[in-house]
Amino acid sequence: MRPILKRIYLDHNATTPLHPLVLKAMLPYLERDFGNPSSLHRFGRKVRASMDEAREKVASLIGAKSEEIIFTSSGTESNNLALKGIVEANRKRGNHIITSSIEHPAVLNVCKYLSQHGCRVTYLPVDRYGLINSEDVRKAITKKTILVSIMHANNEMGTIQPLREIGRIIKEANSKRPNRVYFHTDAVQSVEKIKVNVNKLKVDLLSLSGHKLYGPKGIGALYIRKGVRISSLLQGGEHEYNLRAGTENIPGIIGLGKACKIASRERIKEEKKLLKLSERLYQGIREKIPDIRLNGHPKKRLPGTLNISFESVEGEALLLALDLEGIAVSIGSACTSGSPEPSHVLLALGLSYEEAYTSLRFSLGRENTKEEINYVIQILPSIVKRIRGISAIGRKK
Amino acid sequence: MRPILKRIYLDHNATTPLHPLVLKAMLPYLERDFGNPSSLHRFGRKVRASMDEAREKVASLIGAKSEEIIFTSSGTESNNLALKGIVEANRKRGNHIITSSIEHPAVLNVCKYLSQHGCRVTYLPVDRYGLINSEDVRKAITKKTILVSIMHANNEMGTIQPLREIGRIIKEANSKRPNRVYFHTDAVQSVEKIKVNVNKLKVDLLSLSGHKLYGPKGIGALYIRKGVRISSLLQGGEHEYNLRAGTENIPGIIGLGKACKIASRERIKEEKKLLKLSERLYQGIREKIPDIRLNGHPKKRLPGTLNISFESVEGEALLLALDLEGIAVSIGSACTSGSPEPSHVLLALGLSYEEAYTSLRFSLGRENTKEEINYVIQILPSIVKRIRGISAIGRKK
Amino acid sequence: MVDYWSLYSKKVIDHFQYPRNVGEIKNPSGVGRVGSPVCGDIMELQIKVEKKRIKGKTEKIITDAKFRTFGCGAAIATSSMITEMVKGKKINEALKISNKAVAEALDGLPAIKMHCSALAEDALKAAIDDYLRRESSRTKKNANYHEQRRTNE
Amino acid sequence: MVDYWSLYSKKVIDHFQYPRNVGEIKNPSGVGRVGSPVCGDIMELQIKVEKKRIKGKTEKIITDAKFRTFGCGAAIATSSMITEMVKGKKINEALKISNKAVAEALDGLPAIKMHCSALAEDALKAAIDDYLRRESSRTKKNANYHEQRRTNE
Ligand SMILES: Cc1ncc(COP(=O)(O)O)c(C=O)c1O
Ligand SMILES: Cc1ncc(COP(=O)(O)O)c(C=O)c1O
Repeated sequence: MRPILKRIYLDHNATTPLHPLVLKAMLPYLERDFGNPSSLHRFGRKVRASMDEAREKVASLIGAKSEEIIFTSSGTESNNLALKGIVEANRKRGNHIITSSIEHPAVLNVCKYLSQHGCRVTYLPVDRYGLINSEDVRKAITKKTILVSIMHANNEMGTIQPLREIGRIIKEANSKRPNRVYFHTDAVQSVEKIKVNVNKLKVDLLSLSGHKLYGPKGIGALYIRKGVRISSLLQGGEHEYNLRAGTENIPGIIGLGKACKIASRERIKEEKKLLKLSERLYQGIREKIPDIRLNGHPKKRLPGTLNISFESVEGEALLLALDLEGIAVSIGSACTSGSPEPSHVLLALGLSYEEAYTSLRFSLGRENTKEEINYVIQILPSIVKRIRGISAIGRKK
Repeated sequence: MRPILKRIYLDHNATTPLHPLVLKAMLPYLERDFGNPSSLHRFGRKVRASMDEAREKVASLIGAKSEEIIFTSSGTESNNLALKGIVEANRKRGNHIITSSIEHPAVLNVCKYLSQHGCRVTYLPVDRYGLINSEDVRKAITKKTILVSIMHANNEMGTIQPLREIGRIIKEANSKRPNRVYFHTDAVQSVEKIKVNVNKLKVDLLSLSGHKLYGPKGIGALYIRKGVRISSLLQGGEHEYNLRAGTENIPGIIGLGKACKIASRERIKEEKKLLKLSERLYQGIREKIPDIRLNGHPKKRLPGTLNISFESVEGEALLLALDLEGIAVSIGSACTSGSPEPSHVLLALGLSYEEAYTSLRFSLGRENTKEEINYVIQILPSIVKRIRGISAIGRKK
Repeated sequence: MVDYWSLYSKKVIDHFQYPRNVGEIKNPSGVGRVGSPVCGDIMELQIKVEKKRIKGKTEKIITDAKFRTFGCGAAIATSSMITEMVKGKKINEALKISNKAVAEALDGLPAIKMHCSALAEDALKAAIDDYLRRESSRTKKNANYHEQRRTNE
Repeated sequence: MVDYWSLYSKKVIDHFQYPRNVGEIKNPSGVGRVGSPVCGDIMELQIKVEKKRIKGKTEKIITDAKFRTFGCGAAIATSSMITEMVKGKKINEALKISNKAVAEALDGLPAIKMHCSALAEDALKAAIDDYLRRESSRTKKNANYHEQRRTNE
């Protein structure tokens, strides 16, 4: 195989590289400051102080208070803790959960688990852009509702949900009922990319994940508004305000803190840049390649996410062809069990199976350049044409 | 305050520093190879291959097969997964768990949780050395028993339990019953320090933790013998053979693999060294300081762990005094809630509250030297004498 | 640098990037179309069969094969490879080509992709089936040929 | 290097390492012993009280104070500090020494250690109580003095 000259990473919604400053911040804690923050001696107290500073940085990015942040091991764990923790602590108040049909598996599969354990779950539909109708939330709330969990931005197509509106509706409902309906959002994809403020969004719980925002893998956080009744998922020592047992992942925590700090400082600039780059990519593709469609909302979308269906081009084949040119992208479908499954998100938008299988996700990030995008625009048309030439579906050749 | 000249870390049971080679192995995955192992492109496949190698190394250290290893975020999570996962998957077979009274909170508090959720838990007592009588296990097994969970080595005093014998008893019981009783061990403290082989110990599940064996914080593993019925704790994507959802902590996994590899190679040598050093420390203390007692078993003990009660000397005061000399040790009690609590382990051995409060744990590790131990022996007597001189209890002055 | 596409052999990549025998045959002797949009893989394989006399016997030889595939890289590569493998083969030899044989000819496939090679085998079988059915209806001058063909598709 | 013992102030460390007024007083005027082995902290505080005429009034002045403490560093430091603070004080002034005042005199204590300073305040109160009780029994020549003292301990 010929050597790859370029390596262009356009899969930032899957995971991001560590920001160099994040790694730099972590290194001392991988080298010298290895203490256990529960230890009473210097080795321990030193890292406890740093951990508290990191917590402050995470809180600050999303407009929360330091003591409202719980460190977990991933976005997945944050979602599990949010949903199961609320259900466990509020069993006596109700058992009904409202969510959407386009959530990440880390919410959907928890809901499935909970529905096998005494909960009733309502899955709200989305329109063809992937948007939830906030009136549907109002209608779905019953006396037994304890939780609404709606993701902030979708990982596959980037559509941003009207959380403020939904938050307002929940607040209104809460003013007329004895027990609060809690509002959780999976913000794993939105934090760092767009403005996320727990008070503006009126959410009670918010999940985020380190490796999606140029922080480390193996660390996540859950924001829990003061006063929310929630139970712990992992029992053991008295870590994290008794809400999450286990010796703290100090380098991870420090890294997440630093990543949040950088995001606080640079988000607006980065957002603009990403918007411009992905617009360039989209226009380039549109001009040069016929029979494509953009999935998701044309405007209410993450700045760097482009989900595009290339008619009659199977996504995984296109992914491979691009990868052989050094370009990393993603498909919505996952082939983990031997036979590929189409994206539940794209099907929820009303796409046919065929359309769903022809979709590709480009997700741009900090280190992408105009030159890289130009390169992709340059080589993509011929690749698409070649695969279309092989395809068993689509226009007659 | 005068500057500290020496820094002697004798708290390896709390956490260990990263082995320099472990950090070296991790660095590429913190820098260049940041892909998500679920991604189909090069960035992803490359790390997936490394992850599989790391899994192999962990398995190899404990005599398991690669596909029997599940990565978690900590020893605590491994214990939670083992206990709750077995209970969830075997509800129809029974609801009885047998454990000991000296387990780590990451087992005890899970048992407490489970006993509030339909399980019956038997807590076996220990003798004055901290040993479980394996015959007690035989007697405790009922028709409804689904799990026996006994720690391998105790974190506070180092006593090593007769797991082989217990394993044999469980095997015997299993030969006469339709449903297997599973055998789990919390080996967080024993892996790397003494020989741990899942087949010799006859265990079905085994927990270990990265940061206790010179690997990273934020990573743990659970060994699950092939054929064991167990449910997942975190729902979401199809990671870790569908048993633990969440994007994998790749640098952590690589680090754990490397740490296990080093342990496989160097354990026997290190074990000897630690035994010698801790024996030196113990003899030095015994010769120079009156009215002390060694807690735990005199022989069946981890090579580097020494738990000693210094009559009429409050442990935390002694800890502070040593810390001011640059020496880091630990006390069994934890003062998290404002008023200190004595160690449940030492009380289980039959120590009085007063004796429990006077105990100190020295836990030695790889980088400790003879010179460091000599230094400790040299300064400890005068410190103990000084604090005894202040004490409100003990012999009249 | 280690080649992390080793999960796909060089041959797979080669047949993916430069697939052989893409397209249609004019007046094919048999056509097999398998898979569906729901499962995400569709293969259409066309064969030309000619009768030739070999060592005094009349043999049915596959003289040409073409394909079109909507599917992943492995699906495209196995399609390409199987069209190469059948060319020149007698019908009864071609029927013996297993998906394992196709995978081996490609220097192996990742376990997760083995179903793709099964699809290629299915497509070939379907094409040969189609040919045999056409043959039998032609020889019988059977009136309901079209009927039959449709139900077999 | 940053001093990560900043959680304990320099004064706390100083009073822990060089505690003032350790020990017993010969014929103390009052003794207070608080805490228990179960809760892990025990403090014993002894005071000497002398009556002095100040500005024409007879005042009860604490002229000496000593302590023994079984407890953590903060417990030892607060014991030491409170013995320093009471010396030279009138009884009624000493009774006004709050645990907050002791903590402040030590330049603060970590939140988790505030209960230690409460214990020091308790020990002082108990010692003064004991003194006052002795006084009243002495003046009353009360026969059941010993009885009373035991119940107050
Ligand atoms: C929207 C969303 N939620 C949750 C997750 C899970 O987060 P993690 O990978 O940290 O477990 C992801 C990414 O995988 C995501 O995109
Ligand atoms: C015996 C034992 N089990 C479990 C744990 C918990 O492991 P972790 O700190 O990785 O959560 C520890 C240490 O804290 C331990 O010593």
